[in-house]
Amino acid sequence: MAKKFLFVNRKAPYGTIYALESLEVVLISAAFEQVVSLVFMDDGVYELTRGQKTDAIGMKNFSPTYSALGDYEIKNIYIEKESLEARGLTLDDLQHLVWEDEDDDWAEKDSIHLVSSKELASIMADQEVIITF
Amino acid sequence: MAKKFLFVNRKAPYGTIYALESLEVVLISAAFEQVVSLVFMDDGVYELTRGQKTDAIGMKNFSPTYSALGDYEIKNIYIEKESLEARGLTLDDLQHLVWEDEDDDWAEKDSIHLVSSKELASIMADQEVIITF
Amino acid sequence: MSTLHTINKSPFDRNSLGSCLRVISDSDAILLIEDGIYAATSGTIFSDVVKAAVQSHSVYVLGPDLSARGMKEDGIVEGVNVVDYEGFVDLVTEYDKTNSWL
Amino acid sequence: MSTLHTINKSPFDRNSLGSCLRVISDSDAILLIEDGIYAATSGTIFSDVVKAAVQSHSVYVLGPDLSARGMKEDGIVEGVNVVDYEGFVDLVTEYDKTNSWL
Amino acid sequence: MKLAIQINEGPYQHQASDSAYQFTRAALAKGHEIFRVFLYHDGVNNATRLAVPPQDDRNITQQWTQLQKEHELDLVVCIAAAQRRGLLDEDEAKRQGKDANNIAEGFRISGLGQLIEAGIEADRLVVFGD
Amino acid sequence: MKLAIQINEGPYQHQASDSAYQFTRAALAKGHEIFRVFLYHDGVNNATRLAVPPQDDRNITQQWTQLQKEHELDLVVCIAAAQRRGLLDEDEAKRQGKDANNIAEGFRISGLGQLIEAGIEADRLVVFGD
Repeated sequence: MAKKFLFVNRKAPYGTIYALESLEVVLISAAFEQVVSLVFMDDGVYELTRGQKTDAIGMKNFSPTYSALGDYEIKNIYIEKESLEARGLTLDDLQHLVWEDEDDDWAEKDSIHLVSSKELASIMADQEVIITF
Repeated sequence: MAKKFLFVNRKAPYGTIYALESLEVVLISAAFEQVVSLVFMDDGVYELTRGQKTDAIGMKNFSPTYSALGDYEIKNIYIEKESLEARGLTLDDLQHLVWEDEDDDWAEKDSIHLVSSKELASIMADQEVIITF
Repeated sequence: MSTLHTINKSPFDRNSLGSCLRVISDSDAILLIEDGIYAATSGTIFSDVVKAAVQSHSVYVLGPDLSARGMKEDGIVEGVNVVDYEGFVDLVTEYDKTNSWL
Repeated sequence: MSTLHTINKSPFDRNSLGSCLRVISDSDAILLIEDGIYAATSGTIFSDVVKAAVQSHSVYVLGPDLSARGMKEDGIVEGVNVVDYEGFVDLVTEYDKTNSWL
Repeated sequence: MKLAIQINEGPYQHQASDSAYQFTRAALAKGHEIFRVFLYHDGVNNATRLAVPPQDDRNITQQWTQLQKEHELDLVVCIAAAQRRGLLDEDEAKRQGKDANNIAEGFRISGLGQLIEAGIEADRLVVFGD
Repeated sequence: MKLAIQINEGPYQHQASDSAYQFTRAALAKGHEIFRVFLYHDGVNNATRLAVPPQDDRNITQQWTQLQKEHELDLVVCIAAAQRRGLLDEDEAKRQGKDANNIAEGFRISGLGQLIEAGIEADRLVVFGD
């Protein structure tokens, strides 16, 4: 019986390692055939910004890895609208994450769903295991 | 030539170790015959609350050590009024720290000075080395 | 599926309590632990937030963390319930899952 | 004695920028580094705080930390100056002391 | 009930490991089963046997080792997090060509999958961190 | 000018050590003297030689060791903080009856007084942390 896992990302990238090591957990979880969802809220929305260039801080740019989530069948990705707005961001500022639907001739479909706090509340209520980073 | 050192305490005790290890730095600094001052602001004011009892969390209660500061000739202790007020606290909720004035027949004198943010600004401006914990 | 939300940060230091309250569901509860216990104390600029939360949700605070920090049980916001580690364990089992707002 | 204040935390996550602004002196400057750089970006709920700070103080932001996080130099609050690590070093020597708001 | 615990921070710097320890003891005292304690992020540093805390303070690693012995706890250190931070057992040290190891008695090093498995197998997962 | 650096957090978990490293390199490149780099709190964990970060990532400890060699940096690990967290050199391991040590080349263990001395002797002290 598959369980519903939710990983909640609330931290900015690079300042701390939580965003990167959270992504490592998410990728591993794909191998367990569970129902996996991701939330990006609070400073977690900054993890998905486009055009990250880390050369000058000497750290590895791990943002390209998010685009692999689709290949791992991770396609329930929720972004909290209120967090985006507070930061003056829109979905256009973030990476465009997609997955390919095997049942629909491998059509590319959006993985990212913009949700309100209220919608997020019911998504979170529906989960069986939540790990917040 | 003695330098003016200021140690700024901004963190609550026990949740993290900064308060305790800050106190260790302060005590060592006394041996160097510098001009040492302490500030407690933000959650740092919680470090000085009376009646801390740590048995049930299995950690060492280090709050009694603050009363030794006077013996180390550390008597410039500033508490930010705005931080206290935001937390619903008054000086009566905090330990009463004193020092003995050798030049005044060992009279006990208050080490703690309640200051406004504005007064604190000029105290901080006057320092040569600031370490914030 | 009900959730026990744990908050371990001072509301003065971080906004995890605020974030939790934005997405909490009706059947959920909040447990304040570690530096999160300061949110439960009366007379602070955050007391009204907790007073409001108590109206719609069960709010608990971990007694051992209160005592460690010199906070008195009679100085907490009305309606907040004090539990010990055994009570913490009971809450974890009582609610369907736990969400730690780290 | 002038002070360079460094802020390394996102204003959304912690209040170190607010605390710094409460006790800053006229001759002091602020340098935003690490996750602190988000305070320098335009259009956020904190942009007005930084706009006001720029009126009375020199405010700098570390370019390498901006770029790492995908934030553009043309998307920051007017009056905030971008520096690299060399500029960071120059600021440290230019002001009489540094206060890191950790 | 079957409970799993995750610890994200190292000893002493944050209360996380202390809170997890008190919680685990209370859960065991109430007759619950602890399926696994998983150390992630800086939490792997709780597994070092080289710490020498002051005599009047608690020894966090020894507390866990003792509890492991009494209740056959499964204390798992995440290998990826541990490699980054320099927490090794004898096998890992050999494989990595390191001349020493520092893991304490009662802990074992394994993969991140052990955390997901804990989420699947346990009735509840409780996370302690910063 | 004479600069001193304090690092309060361990490697990888926080950017503190990376920022301090970039700052130190820039200061040296501009001809400043680094009086001392003092590792405090979890910052002592930057001095372990047992870490094996992923091959495509930076090795923070090796970066410091390399910089130490090139510029004869004084990299000091606080003894009290190190004992709590399990960072030992050979002498300390012997004295504490531990069977291994984990300090990397180029670091030395000493007392908190070294931080105060750095504050007195250096023209500026810059602190990196959480």
